[in-house]
Amino acid sequence: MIDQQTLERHGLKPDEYDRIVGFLGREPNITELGIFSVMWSEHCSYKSSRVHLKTLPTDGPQVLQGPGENAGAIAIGEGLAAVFKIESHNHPSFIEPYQGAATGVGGIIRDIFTMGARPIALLNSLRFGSLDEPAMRRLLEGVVAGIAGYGNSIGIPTVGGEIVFEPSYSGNPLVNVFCLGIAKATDIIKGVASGVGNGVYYVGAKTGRDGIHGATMASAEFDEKSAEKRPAVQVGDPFMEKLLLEACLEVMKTDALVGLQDMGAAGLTCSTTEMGSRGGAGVEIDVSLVPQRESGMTPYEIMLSESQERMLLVAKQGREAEIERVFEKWDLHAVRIGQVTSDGLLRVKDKGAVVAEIPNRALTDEAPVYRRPMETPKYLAEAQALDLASLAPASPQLTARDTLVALLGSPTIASKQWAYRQYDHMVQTNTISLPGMGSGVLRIKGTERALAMSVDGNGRYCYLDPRRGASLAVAEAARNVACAGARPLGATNCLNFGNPERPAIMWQFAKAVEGIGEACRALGVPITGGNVSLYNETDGRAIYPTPVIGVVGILEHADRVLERRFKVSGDVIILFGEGRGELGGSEYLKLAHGLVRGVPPALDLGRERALQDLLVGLGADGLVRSAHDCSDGGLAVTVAECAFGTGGMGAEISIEGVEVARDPRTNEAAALFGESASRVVVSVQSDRVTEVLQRASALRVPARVIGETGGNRLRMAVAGKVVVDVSVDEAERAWSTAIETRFAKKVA
Amino acid sequence: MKFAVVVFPGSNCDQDAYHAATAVLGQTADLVWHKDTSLKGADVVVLPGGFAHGDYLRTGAMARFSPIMREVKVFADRGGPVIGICNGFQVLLEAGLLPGAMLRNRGLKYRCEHVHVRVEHTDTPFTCAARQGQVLRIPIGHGEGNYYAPSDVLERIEKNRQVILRYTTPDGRLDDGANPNGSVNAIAGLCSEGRNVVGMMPHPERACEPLLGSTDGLVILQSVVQALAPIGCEGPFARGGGSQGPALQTIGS
Amino acid sequence: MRARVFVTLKPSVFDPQGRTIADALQSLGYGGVEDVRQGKYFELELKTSEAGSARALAAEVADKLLANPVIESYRIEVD
Amino acid sequence: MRARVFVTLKPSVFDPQGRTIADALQSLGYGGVEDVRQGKYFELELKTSEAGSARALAAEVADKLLANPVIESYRIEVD
Ligand SMILES: Nc1ncnc2c1ncn2[C@@H]1O[C@H](COP(=O)(O)OP(=O)(O)O)[C@@H](O)[C@H]1O
Ligand SMILES: [Mg+2]
Repeated sequence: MIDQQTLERHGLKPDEYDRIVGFLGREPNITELGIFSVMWSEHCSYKSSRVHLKTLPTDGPQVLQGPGENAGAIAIGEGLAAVFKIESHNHPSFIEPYQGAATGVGGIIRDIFTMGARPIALLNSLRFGSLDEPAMRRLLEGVVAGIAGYGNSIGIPTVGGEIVFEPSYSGNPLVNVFCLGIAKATDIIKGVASGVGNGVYYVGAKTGRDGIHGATMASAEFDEKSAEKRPAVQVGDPFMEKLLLEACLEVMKTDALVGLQDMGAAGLTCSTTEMGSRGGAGVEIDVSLVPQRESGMTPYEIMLSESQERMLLVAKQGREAEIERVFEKWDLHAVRIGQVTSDGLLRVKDKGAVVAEIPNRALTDEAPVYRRPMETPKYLAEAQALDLASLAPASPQLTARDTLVALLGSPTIASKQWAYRQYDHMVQTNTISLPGMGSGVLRIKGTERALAMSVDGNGRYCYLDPRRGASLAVAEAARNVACAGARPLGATNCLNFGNPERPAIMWQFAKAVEGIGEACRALGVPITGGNVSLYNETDGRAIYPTPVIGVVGILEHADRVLERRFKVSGDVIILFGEGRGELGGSEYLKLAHGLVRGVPPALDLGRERALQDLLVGLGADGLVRSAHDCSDGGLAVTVAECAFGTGGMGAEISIEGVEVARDPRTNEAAALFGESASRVVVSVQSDRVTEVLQRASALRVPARVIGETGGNRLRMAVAGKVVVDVSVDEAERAWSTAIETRFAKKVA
Repeated sequence: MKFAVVVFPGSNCDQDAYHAATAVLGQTADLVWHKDTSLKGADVVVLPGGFAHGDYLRTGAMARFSPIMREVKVFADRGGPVIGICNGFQVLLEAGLLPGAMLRNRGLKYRCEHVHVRVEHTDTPFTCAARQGQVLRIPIGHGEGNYYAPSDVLERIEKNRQVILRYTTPDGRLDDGANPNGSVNAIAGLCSEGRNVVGMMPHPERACEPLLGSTDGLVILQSVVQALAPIGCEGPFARGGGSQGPALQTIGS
Repeated sequence: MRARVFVTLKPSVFDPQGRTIADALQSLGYGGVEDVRQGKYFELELKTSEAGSARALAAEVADKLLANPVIESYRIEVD
Repeated sequence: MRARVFVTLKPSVFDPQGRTIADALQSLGYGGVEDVRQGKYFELELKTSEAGSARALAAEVADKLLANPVIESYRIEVD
């Protein structure tokens, strides 16, 4: 008998239990209850998010595989597909930063090679609390080391990402990892089980008791008691995964395979049911045949274990030996643990005796779906109210020059070299734009082409307006890709939010999804997959709503790739787009006034699209020498970043003033540090300026010459008055040493 | 000529070395599985970068037992050119084909970045196309590249002019800040007494094409092509061959 | 005096390194080795010459820095 | 039976890990810790139940694989 307490431990509500009894026509046993609990957990069932996710645009001529498989895929020309996805590993990383981040990397890599693609790039998007907290430094150190430890070992370059520091993530850091692989479009493999009598095989690491209930844990808020769940930490084994990766890719070439799926969250349970349900078939396995690391494991434990580096595959009858031979070569042993059946049931046996029998559909398609109540958050009206006119001036000591240097030295804006130097970003010899230069860009060997990719998100914007903030994230990721000269083709998303059972959180979620959908439609980047991470709360305090968007684009000619750095002294600096002095939610407002307020910058998606088209065209025709978009910290920070890494080449710019406040210095700051969207700074050889301006005007993209590269200082004038004059050296030092300095001061 | 690129379980720069040998240098190459017992008539052997056996226990420690390593040793003993890059260098050290050992980087962190190395001697099959004193800009990517040898061994390898690459500043000066991992005497690359076996931590195969931002690694791989060409390098890498110019000063102890 | 700290993974935690070493030994013909677990070993040189306070200090340091309590446990010896 | 193998860097070899830990302890205020050396610790599960042959096997395995004689030395305990 299942009592109330047992139900609660499994995170199941009484009405959900009644549904279970309805499906089975009887009471479930404990193994069955465990299986239902993980499959109906938020993490696996998307029960709160599904109705909203359905509204996202997922179609396009380039889409080869939309959401629903292990990863999405888009056509990138010459018969090739880019297979990519992003996933979160937030909770495990908080509990054990190194292993949590490492196994997060391992998990997303498996999702990609499961599809038959060779993974060629990783990105990561990280959020922590303030770096002044020792606990956050330890967390950052552990997470970065874990990502490095896994990715470096397996030989997939980490070519980009973002790291943001914000008190809202202090009790709940975010670790989102993106992976991209390449396959022949015709070779994409799916996670299906079909063909009655075909063998179901298990391969990879042995099953232990690790991570049992990982999936339900990711679906519950943190509290004091979560410490008790700690032994549930999974340890990553990148060497095993490297063997699996090579062996699986080799097995796929044999054509003896029906389907393949990795065992991620909810392990064997999720992989057997999902494969069966995709193939419209049943799967029968005997847990006593599953390779086990520990003795005395129960069927319950075996079915729910989340041991890493394991795969499930279905072999064509009569071709099993070919598959086994490949795995043997790599010292892996594929073990037959069951077969495909026609009855649509998940049947679990233990030494022949049936211990669980559940209709697949009850676990997948028929899992609960909730249209949870929503309501506008109470904080919103006040947070959005920003009266710049009566904003008290910032401390008089803080000149525009010092503000710029301070912004450059704030950890969110500062160089992330401290982190990416720990990542092998060059293995596979495809990386043609290194981390720190903008998007990650990789050439595709055997073609002239290259892929550009970027992950972006701004939780503060989304807190102030989830809909617009989410649109801005899509726009920024696509713009970063376009700044490399690549045409954005597709997107993936990782939605990090609080507890969806709270109407205000659900509202944030729904609005953000609307914003993503709208921007993806307008910019022509369909969503091909993603991941939802809810319950990101500690003691009832939720993180900022944080959708993170990954965008992938294609460059026809790899050697035309653009990056952020100025190239030649005397080049003309052109600004595309218009600065309107928007300070809502900006880094400046936070740094100089300690405020997280206002509404995020306005976004005209038509203009954004035109800007991106312009950039792709200019890049293809070699008309600009560098490109960098304006984001955190606004135009002044962008121009400074263009000067960094050039060996000290400076710039002189002059921009118009804006009238947003009464205080003249706030107006100056708004012009320099306002974060108006859809802006890009390019440098252009002087005899190409006219052509560039004409092209911009043809696409109705505002464009104006704002200055020139050269010298060794950054000089910036607003409305004719020079308000920033600082040596590139000094500015660059603040930017490049900010994170290291915070570690140097550290006490462990 | 033909390259053999050995693939250990966990190697991850094998394809990169293969690509450099074939697509960039225009030579032929074979990927040779570590359980194989033949080098298939190769003229030069590459032990590539990566994490053989996960680098669990110690970098390169388990790979030396692979069946192919017997062949590599025989090949090396006969004077055949062998290069170990990064993890391959670590394997050569563990296998005793080169002297010394690797420690964790000082600072303990993995480091991936471009560094500068100075070519110290050109009488090896992997440096003969370079100029002595030439500074190359090549990427590294390792967590254990902190080269160590006991002082007597160090003295011997310096005297024998076995140190062929040192970390320097871009203009070729020795400087502690230019040493990314704490290697003794700033050693980045080493050859055997017979000069035909070479190990280096930087990855020349990552610096072979303009798209990748540097082509300075090409000279390492071109050297071996020249060395094995009918005419050979100028001043062939004959065993114990006399040096051109004085041995560069050693630093530290 | 000297304290020695042995840090090992908790028994329930998977040890991929130990597993890989054990496999390597198997294939080298050491069938007599059934399993290997790898841990860390620290020697601390301490100022104190009193065993009790040496042990207490070592334990504090192990808690704080040497062992990761989430997955590891430790043992101390002093002499 | 079980054999324990302790592998440590030879005294003449610089230990970057130990050094880093020692520095961290200093800055955490643990002045009582003068020096730290980090080594590796292996637990071997052996088939034999005879101490002498267990020790001999462990030594062979340590010589062959667990320790690198250029930089490391080892010590064995059986029980
Ligand atoms: N965690 C990380 N891993 C790798 N690269 C990173 C990471 N964080 C930031 N970077 C790199 O640093 C650069 C600046 O990042 P970011 O400030 O987010 O740029 P942008 O404003 O263009 O999105 C980018 O090239 C990015 O790829
Ligand atoms: Mg960004």
